[in-house]
Amino acid sequence: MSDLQPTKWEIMAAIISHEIKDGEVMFLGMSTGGITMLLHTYVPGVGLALARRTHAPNCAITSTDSPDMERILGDDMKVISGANIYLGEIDIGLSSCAQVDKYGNQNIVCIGDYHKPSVRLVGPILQPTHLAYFKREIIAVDHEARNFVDKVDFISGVGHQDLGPKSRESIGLPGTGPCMIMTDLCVFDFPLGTRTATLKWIYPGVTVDEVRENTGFVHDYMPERVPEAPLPTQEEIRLIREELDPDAALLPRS
Amino acid sequence: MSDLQPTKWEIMAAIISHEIKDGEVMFLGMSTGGITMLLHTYVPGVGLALARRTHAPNCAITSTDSPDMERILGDDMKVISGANIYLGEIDIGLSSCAQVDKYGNQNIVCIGDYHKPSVRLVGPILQPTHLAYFKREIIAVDHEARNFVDKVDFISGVGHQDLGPKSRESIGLPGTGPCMIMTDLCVFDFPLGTRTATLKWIYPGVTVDEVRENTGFVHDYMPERVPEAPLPTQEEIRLIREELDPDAALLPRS
Amino acid sequence: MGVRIIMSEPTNKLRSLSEAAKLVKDGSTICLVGRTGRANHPMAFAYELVRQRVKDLTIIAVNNGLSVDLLCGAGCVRRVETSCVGLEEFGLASNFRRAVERGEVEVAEYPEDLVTPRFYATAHGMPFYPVRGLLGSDILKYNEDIKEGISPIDGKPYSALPPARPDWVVVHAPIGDTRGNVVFFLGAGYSPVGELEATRCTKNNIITVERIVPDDQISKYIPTQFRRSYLPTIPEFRTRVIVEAPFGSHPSSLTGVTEADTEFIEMYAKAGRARLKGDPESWESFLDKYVYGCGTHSDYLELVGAGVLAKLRDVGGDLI
Amino acid sequence: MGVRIIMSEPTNKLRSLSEAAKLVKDGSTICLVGRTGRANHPMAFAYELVRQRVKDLTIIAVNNGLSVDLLCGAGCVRRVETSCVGLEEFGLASNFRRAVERGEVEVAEYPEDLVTPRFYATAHGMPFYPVRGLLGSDILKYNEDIKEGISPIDGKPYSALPPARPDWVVVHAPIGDTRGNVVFFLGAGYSPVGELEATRCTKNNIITVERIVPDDQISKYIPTQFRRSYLPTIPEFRTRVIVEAPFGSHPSSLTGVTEADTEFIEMYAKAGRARLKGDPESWESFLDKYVYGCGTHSDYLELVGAGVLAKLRDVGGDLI
Repeated sequence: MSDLQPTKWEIMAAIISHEIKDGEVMFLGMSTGGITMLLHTYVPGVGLALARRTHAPNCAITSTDSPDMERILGDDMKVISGANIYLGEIDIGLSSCAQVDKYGNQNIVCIGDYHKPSVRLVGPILQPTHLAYFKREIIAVDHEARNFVDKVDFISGVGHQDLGPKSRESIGLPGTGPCMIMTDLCVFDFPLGTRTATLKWIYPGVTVDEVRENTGFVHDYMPERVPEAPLPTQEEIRLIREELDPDAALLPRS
Repeated sequence: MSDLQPTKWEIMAAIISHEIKDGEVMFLGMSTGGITMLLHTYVPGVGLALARRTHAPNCAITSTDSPDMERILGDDMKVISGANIYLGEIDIGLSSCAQVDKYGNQNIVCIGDYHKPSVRLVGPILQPTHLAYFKREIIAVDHEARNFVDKVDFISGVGHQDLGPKSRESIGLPGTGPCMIMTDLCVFDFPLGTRTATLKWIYPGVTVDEVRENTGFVHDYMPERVPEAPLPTQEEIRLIREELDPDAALLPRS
Repeated sequence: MGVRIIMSEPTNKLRSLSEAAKLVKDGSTICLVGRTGRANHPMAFAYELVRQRVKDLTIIAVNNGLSVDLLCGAGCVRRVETSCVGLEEFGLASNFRRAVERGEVEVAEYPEDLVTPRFYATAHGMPFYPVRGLLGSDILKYNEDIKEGISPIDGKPYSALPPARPDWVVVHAPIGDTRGNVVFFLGAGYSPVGELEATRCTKNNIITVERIVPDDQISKYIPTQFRRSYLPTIPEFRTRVIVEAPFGSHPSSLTGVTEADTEFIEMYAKAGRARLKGDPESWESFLDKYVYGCGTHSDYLELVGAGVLAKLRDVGGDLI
Repeated sequence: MGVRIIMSEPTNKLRSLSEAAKLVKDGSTICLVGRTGRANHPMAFAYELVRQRVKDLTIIAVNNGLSVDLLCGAGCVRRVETSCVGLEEFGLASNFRRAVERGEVEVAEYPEDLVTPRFYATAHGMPFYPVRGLLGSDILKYNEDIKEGISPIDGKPYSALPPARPDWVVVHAPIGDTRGNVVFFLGAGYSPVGELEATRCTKNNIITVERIVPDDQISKYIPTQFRRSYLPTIPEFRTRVIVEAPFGSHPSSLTGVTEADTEFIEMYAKAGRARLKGDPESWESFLDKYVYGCGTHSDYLELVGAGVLAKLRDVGGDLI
């Protein structure tokens, strides 16, 4: 029996699974269908279900935009009610943005000058609150150069900022901010020392050059060789393909 | 056919009826049974029903403590939901107290020094909010000397105070404060000039001396002769006895 | 002395769409509570505002989409206070985008969870609504209505949101009576929190409903499948006027009654996108055909077509 | 590498009354949500706190009565934050009165409508709850937790209420399961707003229920007459421990389940009044007999008597 090769989506779902600790509560933002639905709903949803089947049987999610996914995952998708955002009861949030900078500040309000924007976007929706109160946030973004900027045009989600001596805590934010940027090429994290986006893992088949070309901000740490992302185990791939998502209704198999 | 003689309760109900303008909304405080129930629930309830049958067909009440009364009065007791205290949607409130002073300040918290009271009472309940937000308040008190004091020991309901040049409005209270003190002997009002309790009407058979003996504060205006309270008309008495409360279940006939 | 005997006569609050829209004067602040993108928008009322060529509106909107976009596209809006204007899977709200990018409409930004608290603050007599979740964000930099303060309790900074003070709140709901009693139906994961919070902060509520039912019989007209649930209501005391506007949320959906008309929205969104790219023709045709060209809401429904509308009714709607 | 396969095992939160009461340490702040005077008080839990001789409690109470009076009378309380402690038609709460008059218990005064907003403030991350309805009253003079401020929005004064931060919230409800899901029944004009608001401000909720029902079958155990209504619930996520305590509100009522035991309350109130007047004997006998003399809640119920208890069950209660 030959080894099962994980798809990109399975790799991402497994990374999310490993990020979730037992008993933690996850919150997903709004999705609007298509690729967004895959990246922001199905991948983390399968990630949560995988965590529940493996190391975190008591993790849960507050709600999703997808009754279909909840039906497919069934008991593997524990949806709880009553978790309170403001009391710090959400452990992990997930959100997207049009711009992210190296401090993990996010923007979904406008591109360009606020008063005369070149593109007016939807508005802050729940992003400020995610980044203020959730214990940590996974930023999920399509990996295009224009999405990665030196300084976002509008801070609608507060990252680690360029706070100098000030920390997020010192300005009164209870959450610890973004813990990773997950793209379709790679994962950045925010090491405690610098709190700036640092390339952590690239997916199989992706090169550092490819990441560099598609990333608009300068990294403090961008070595020639970056570890390849940890791949899901054979058992995790089997769980996804045979038990959680047998019809590939959530994660495409290619 | 000889004239019907109104009872004290009927006189009070009619005074309340005349105080209510068409379309106004009344709010009753909590009653705890017995004479309190009569003074604070049945008398104003019948007053409201009388107003609806005569000059104010669209007045209403927010709720009562008495499902019995609501059943007896039926459609004559229009109970509405959704009136907002803070938006000034309550026109008339009614409340009681253990102490009232000549400015209409009320106390239901304690008798004596706050930190070492001789009598600890129930606490402020909703009184502060009545006196802050209701357009006007009818204070209904048993007429005993100890209830009428020069200065209340704890202001739990703000009257016209001894504000000097300051008005209620200047301290930020939207309601206009107490409009009358109604007792089982007489009615005081608060004329615009002085805003201090002034004997307005006494009930038939009550003397000014009797009021004076039973009132612990000094009135700015306490003449030898005070007008007798306006009595309900024959038709009003008939409405109460024959149509609103035919079994005298609410107002005793003697 | 005789006593006038007058029996109470409940006020008939039923008005035509045109009469109701005339209540909204140029420069008014109105609250339009649609639900993100394309659900539960009071569209018939929004179309009528366009027909009456109302100008300089300030719109307070919860996560919004179609209704704000339409009013921006027709030049009725000066300012929007909101957390979101978008068309979900149909993309950005192009008319809103264009108006903001050209500087014709200004926006006061609020996060999604802090829109309804502005209604709560008004309804609870709060002088302002203090929060801490905005610290560090550019919302504080650009929304000049939000002021910074120091808490007298713990001495640390907070942001004070202004209570919402709309001149009018407009809501579309399934059924109501001429006295202004209104009932909402429920959908999966949906309850009309925004609608209820907004209507509680004023008595100037304009409610459009799919159907006016006989007074005091509203519960008879609740479809069977909803009868076993608690249903949210607006009491008559809070309703200023009520308007019958069947399919009054079209092309957005109405929970429990009508599906969104996705083909129509696609056409709408395409017209807006073309205009944003410099080709105004299809947007102008849209307004001419479906708004200015329709004297009344009935004309609009006729244009959309009975066949199309019938397909949009969902289970609850069949019984309306 | 192998993967541990672990199926999720819901936590069993069922505890004995005694175990649950041990969570409350001397000096804790607890919220007891009874309803004015003699309705819906978590009395079994209050009795158990007395048995365990807990000291120096701060009690946050909405309009309250029996439960606070009992704990004051047994010397468990240092401070009460409330709008009311009284026994309605049974008169003033004599033990509370006595303790306050002797300076043994201090009171932080709040008006009735501003008690639950303190829970709301906590649950919504508000640094304080600003109000204007207290201006001019002596509540501002004597409640030192309420601070005065100037609104950054309109420059006028306001009062800042401190959010409620109870260590534990204790609520009595009709039914629940071992995971901590809880359902309330409804009565005329009653909904458990205080209970729900309080439980939303912490995860340290101790819920006592009349009956523990099988997990995932809670809806089967709702009496027929309540099934057509929306019923308020506490989700398991908010429950720390759940305790089975039948007649756990005795002698107060429980909406939809049990009537108040007015004879018992009369006896209780009389004992308190006698003590206030200098004769402590009947109060001490009451405590000795019904509290210290009962090892468990079952002993207490036996003392009260099955015949008496049976008569107190109302329609909903028959089905429990």
